[in-house]
Amino acid sequence: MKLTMVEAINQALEQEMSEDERIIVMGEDVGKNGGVFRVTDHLQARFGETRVFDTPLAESGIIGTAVGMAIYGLRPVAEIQFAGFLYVSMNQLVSQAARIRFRSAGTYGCPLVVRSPYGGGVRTPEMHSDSLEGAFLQTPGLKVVLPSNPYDAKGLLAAAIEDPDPVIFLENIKLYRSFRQEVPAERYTIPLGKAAILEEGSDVTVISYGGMMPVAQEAIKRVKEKNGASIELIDLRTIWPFDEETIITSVEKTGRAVIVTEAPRAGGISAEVTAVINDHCLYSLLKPVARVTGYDTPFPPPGLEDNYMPTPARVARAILETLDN
Amino acid sequence: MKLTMVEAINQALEQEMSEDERIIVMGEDVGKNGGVFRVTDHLQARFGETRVFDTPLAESGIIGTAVGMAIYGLRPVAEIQFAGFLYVSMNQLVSQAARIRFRSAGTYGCPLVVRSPYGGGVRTPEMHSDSLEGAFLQTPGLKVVLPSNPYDAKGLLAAAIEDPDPVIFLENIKLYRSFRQEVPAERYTIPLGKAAILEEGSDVTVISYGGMMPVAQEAIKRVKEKNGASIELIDLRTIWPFDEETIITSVEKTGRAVIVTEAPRAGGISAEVTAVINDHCLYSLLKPVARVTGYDTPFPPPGLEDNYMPTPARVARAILETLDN
Amino acid sequence: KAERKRGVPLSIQELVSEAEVPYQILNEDGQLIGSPPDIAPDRLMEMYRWMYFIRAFSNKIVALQRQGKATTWGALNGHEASSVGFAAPLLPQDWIAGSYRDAGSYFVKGLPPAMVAYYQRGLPPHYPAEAHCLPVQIVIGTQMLHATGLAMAAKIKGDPAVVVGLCGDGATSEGDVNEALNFAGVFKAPIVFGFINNGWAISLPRSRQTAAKTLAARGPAFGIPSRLVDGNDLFAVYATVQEAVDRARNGEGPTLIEAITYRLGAHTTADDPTRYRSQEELDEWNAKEPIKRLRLYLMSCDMLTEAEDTRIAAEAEADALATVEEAANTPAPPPESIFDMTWQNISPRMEQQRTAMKHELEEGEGL
Amino acid sequence: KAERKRGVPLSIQELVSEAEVPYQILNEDGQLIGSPPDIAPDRLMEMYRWMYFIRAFSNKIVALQRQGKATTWGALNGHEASSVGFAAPLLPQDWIAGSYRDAGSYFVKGLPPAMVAYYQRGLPPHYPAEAHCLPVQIVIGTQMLHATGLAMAAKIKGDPAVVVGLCGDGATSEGDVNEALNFAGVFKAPIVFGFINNGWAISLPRSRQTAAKTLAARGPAFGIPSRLVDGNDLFAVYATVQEAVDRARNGEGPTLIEAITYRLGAHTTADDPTRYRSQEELDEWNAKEPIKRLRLYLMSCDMLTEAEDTRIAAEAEADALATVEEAANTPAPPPESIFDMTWQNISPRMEQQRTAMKHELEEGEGL
Ligand SMILES: Cc1ncc(C[n+]2csc(CCOP(=O)(O)OP(=O)(O)O)c2C)c(N)n1
Ligand SMILES: Cc1ncc(C[n+]2csc(CCOP(=O)(O)OP(=O)(O)O)c2C)c(N)n1
Ligand SMILES: [Mg+2]
Ligand SMILES: [Mg+2]
Repeated sequence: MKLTMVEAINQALEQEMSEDERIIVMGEDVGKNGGVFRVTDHLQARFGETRVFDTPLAESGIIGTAVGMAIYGLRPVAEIQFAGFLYVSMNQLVSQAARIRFRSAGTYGCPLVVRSPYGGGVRTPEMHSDSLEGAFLQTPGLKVVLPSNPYDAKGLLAAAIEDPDPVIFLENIKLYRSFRQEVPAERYTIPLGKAAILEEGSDVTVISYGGMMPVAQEAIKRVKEKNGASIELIDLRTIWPFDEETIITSVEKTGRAVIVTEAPRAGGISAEVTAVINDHCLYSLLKPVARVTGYDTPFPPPGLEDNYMPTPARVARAILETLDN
Repeated sequence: MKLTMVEAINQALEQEMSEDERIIVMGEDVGKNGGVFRVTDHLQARFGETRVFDTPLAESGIIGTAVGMAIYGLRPVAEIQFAGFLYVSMNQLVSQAARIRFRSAGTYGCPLVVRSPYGGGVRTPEMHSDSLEGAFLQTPGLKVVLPSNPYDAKGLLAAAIEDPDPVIFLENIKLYRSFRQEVPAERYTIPLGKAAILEEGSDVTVISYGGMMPVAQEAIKRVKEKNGASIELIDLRTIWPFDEETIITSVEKTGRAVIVTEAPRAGGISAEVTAVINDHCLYSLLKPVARVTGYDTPFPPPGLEDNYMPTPARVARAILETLDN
Repeated sequence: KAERKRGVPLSIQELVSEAEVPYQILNEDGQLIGSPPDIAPDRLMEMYRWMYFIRAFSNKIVALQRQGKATTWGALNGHEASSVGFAAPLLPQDWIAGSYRDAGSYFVKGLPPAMVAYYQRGLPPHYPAEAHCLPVQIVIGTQMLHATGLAMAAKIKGDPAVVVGLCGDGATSEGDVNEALNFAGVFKAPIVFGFINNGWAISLPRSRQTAAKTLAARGPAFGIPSRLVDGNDLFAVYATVQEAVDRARNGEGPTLIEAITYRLGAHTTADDPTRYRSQEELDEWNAKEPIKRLRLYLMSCDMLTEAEDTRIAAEAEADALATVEEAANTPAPPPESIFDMTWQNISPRMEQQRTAMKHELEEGEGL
Repeated sequence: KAERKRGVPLSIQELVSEAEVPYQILNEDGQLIGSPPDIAPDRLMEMYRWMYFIRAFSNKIVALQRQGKATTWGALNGHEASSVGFAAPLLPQDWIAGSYRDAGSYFVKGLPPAMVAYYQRGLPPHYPAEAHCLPVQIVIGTQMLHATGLAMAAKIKGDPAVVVGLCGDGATSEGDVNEALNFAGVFKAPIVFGFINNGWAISLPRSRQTAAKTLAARGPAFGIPSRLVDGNDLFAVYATVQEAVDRARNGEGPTLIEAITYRLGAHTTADDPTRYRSQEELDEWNAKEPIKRLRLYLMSCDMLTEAEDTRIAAEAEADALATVEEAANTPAPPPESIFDMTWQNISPRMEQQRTAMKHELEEGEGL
């Protein structure tokens, strides 16, 4: 059936919950209201208020109690209403969830999934559009997943819930309903930490994830129309730990790479992917790795966001420049 | 006079406070107790309880109220007792302090300095040894300073307090009292965002900051003894915004670079510096930029930390490998 | 038993020890059941006009949002008495830090309403510094610590300024709000905390936000005197806030005031409240709404006629329209202004990025 | 007026409304002033031995730290009655989540003390899962949310388990602790919150931590019944915790207990309390310390002789020594175990890093 990303995630939650009694869904407005984006719609009606419940308005409280529940043996799927508020619970995420296994030398795990919508381009107020994923590269112990389409979203969420360690699952707001895709009715998983090669090519590698995938695809289309270049497109899907092997293999082949992310430039995924290419593929590199990113400023007010976020034209120009000899 | 870093910082605070009435010092145990490392020793006796005061035990409260005070027109210097607890106040740092100017379109600034001890090698418990600075590359609006010696600490802290925007000032615990250095009695500033070239050289550039500087220096000594290489050593001093120009000029000259940090590897300063070298010096690079860093795990318990943190031998081996043709 | 309390401010002991009845001066029917605060007739009429304006303004923004001309908006309907009552007792040197739902308080304090309309266009508003209104921030509850810091700073500097910190019932669950109460108590900061309890935090009713009977009960937990008031009663809110502001200005420290009101609209233009609350509840609160009862009171004491009221309503409409038009005609800043808004002295790298952004703008969206 | 309350548990109304007197059964001189909880004599002697052991163990770690053989340690002296009293009423299925200062409670609950000694060597302890003690975490107050989550989970699963969450007076200022109280209230979680008020948070006295008279006053703010007890009185702590545990197990929800005790030692081995507190205060509290008064009581009712007491003290010493020796003889894990402690399934990159670390270990510190 063709599903939007919201529907695919909802289906994943429903299927996982019906297979595993330990899974509970919690967060602000996830119950009767079904989440502000309706991602948890109908779940409370189906699974009851014990397994799907609204919490008080406190993000540290949500993650902190979810950590306790995960240690106890449940599999909490906690929603933070917008990713911009993850920082309110930063200590619970980074210094707690990410370290339960470490601190207990393996006695306890923390099988927790934190779902949160993120990303710009939909004219939301402050803190509703930010891409925080890059900060979580410097916070060992957390996995970070950003699906770019309904099919992946369903399979990656199932894998995230199954994972014995904490996973931050970031859902791009713009992608929630922007298109439908064929999604199998039955349950399936997509392994965390594995990228997808969406288009094969030999001239340049474009690496992106989440909400920037359609932008990268449109850019590639334009470049191809212009010069017929052969472009490889990698969707990271998991940004920590990311799939170094796929990147390295591709860049060793193409010798050129362009990374696209709407997150700020400094020290995020664009930096680490560039560094990994440096670590492993330097001698194959024909041009500097291009980084098409947000700027080193806070995410702008909605009226100014269009010029902050990478656009197809900006990405296309970077690809062209990278192809240039 | 020869001062330890603790003494130099204490002197900077005292001098700045006596010159500018707007400066206040606040935090846990900073008053009578003079801070757990005695960095604020005697300040309360000298300036009174109105300007130097203990707060309740709440890091978000400390930074959040300091933001209000900074908006009002004071110049708060807030201490977070150990950098590992910065995450408790992450929202106030990243989503508030860093955005006051932005949110008010320039009506208000947030001239706030957050001081905090950090770093491993002194057998502290969990959360007391962590290097978090790299995460603040993905959080636009904050400056991040890490002095590596008493002289720099004094001048950089004065500049940080003078700065119209929020600065996180991280003090390496191991360096607090490990050596003394001649520090001028009078007030001076060292500009934020400028690196120092500590040793000039032409074969390889070693880039580090904070607590890793002595490790880098010892490593360089060993390599020089071994093969007489000419090694340039850069102390970043400010890691955001860092001094790209100095790095680029140096690496264009040497064609080789080694970055040393005790922070986890992924996505931190080691990644961004590597990416900047990629952006600007790719065609000068003779070898991949080497990254000698902490590993992608939480900081270990004290009994296991020695093998986590870069050692002189590990850094020296990386330099040798980078020099190798 | 509850009845006997009406018209008498409750002490905190009573608050905590038994079921609560909010302090009320003007009841739902516009009748005085206590003694009204000392407000000059002109000033009272001005406050009444503000209440009308706040509603008209909010309705206007909702309409604009429906036309795609404004970003998500949380309607102010129902909050008019609380909004005016928390701001009207303040002096120019005083400050307010509130949430999106407190725009009405900001207007009364002196923020040009066009600033809010401009913000709703998705643009960065230049709050005039002298209004002493903290630009609204979105992380629920967090401004309460800023408010406390402002008050601590005023005290440190010896200024006779008082701060009003406002947040909703949902916000009281955030750690920051509790830390703010605690800091204010410890430092005896000159602050008035207003918990604007409108019954809902999006879809969560007050009863599920905390097991405590009242939010005012948070006061004694942090050593702060607290009061419970009917937030739809301008007189009760004004009188209580005035008293708390006086206390703060006299160096007697913080006060917590819970104002019980109701969110008559959707949470925001993105919300559908029929999913989670009943029409009966809404009807009940519509009957208790704040403008009506003040109108009845003003008419009953001959301060207002039907005709005047109609005129005031029309003027509010016209003002609201003029306000959004002013905002619509205020030019947007160039996209590259985001760099200068980040730091006073931007880095060389940001200079380069600004140049690059301008270059991108020139290149445009074609390839 | 205060006197009349001694020996009678206070209701929350009384707590909030007037100056507080903690509930006491066994006074400073070892005399019963209320009726003692129903504890079998053998069990009581066991608890007494635990108190001795806790003190001996803590003193031993302090000594080791001075010899450079242990990392920073926060002494337990003075906390013995609270530590035992909060843990003794628990059943095996129950949980405790506490701070570094609650090691004594963990021992009583079933954590082998050698685990703590091993941790003090700077090594990662393998807490046996069946002890149901959360590994101590260092971010003050944060474990209270984990405790609440454990309790919520027990309730969700329908298990008859109760959780005790412990933190200090300083911790109560953290947002997390207040959020924990609020969640527990809303979800009626089977939890007992213990605020172990030892008068100080490093150098900050309780009076500067919050303006509230008691920490117990936090209870009604979040709809949670609360109690104030003398934390140096094993009977008062035990009886109150037992009652709260029973309530929780019966589905009646959370209870908050503030236990007033005193930190007789330095904050940690890195602290010098003479900088901020007086000898007089210390003397006063030494006179009220918990072991002495239980000893006097046990002797007064012929459950203990001087000779037995001397033997118990010597046994505690010997046990403490054996414990630290056991820990000293437990091998350290290899450095590369940090990778496997991070994730159950480590990434290829971490595999490479593990190999690289082993390589570094082989290469050694020479060049
Ligand atoms: C930290 C944080 N969490 C969640 C949200 C999303 N959110 C926006 S408003 C709101 C409810 C606020 O309720 P309340 O405090 O009662 O204020 P009201 O909207 O009723 O005026 C929520 C959950 C947010 N903005 N910030
Ligand atoms: C979040 C956080 N802030 C600061 C510290 C440093 N610190 C360790 S113990 C302590 C005082 C704790 O006081 P209290 O809660 O009363 O416990 P006690 O030590 O008295 O048992 C502080 C400030 C910390 N560990 N975590
Ligand atoms: Mg509300
Ligand atoms: Mg204490």
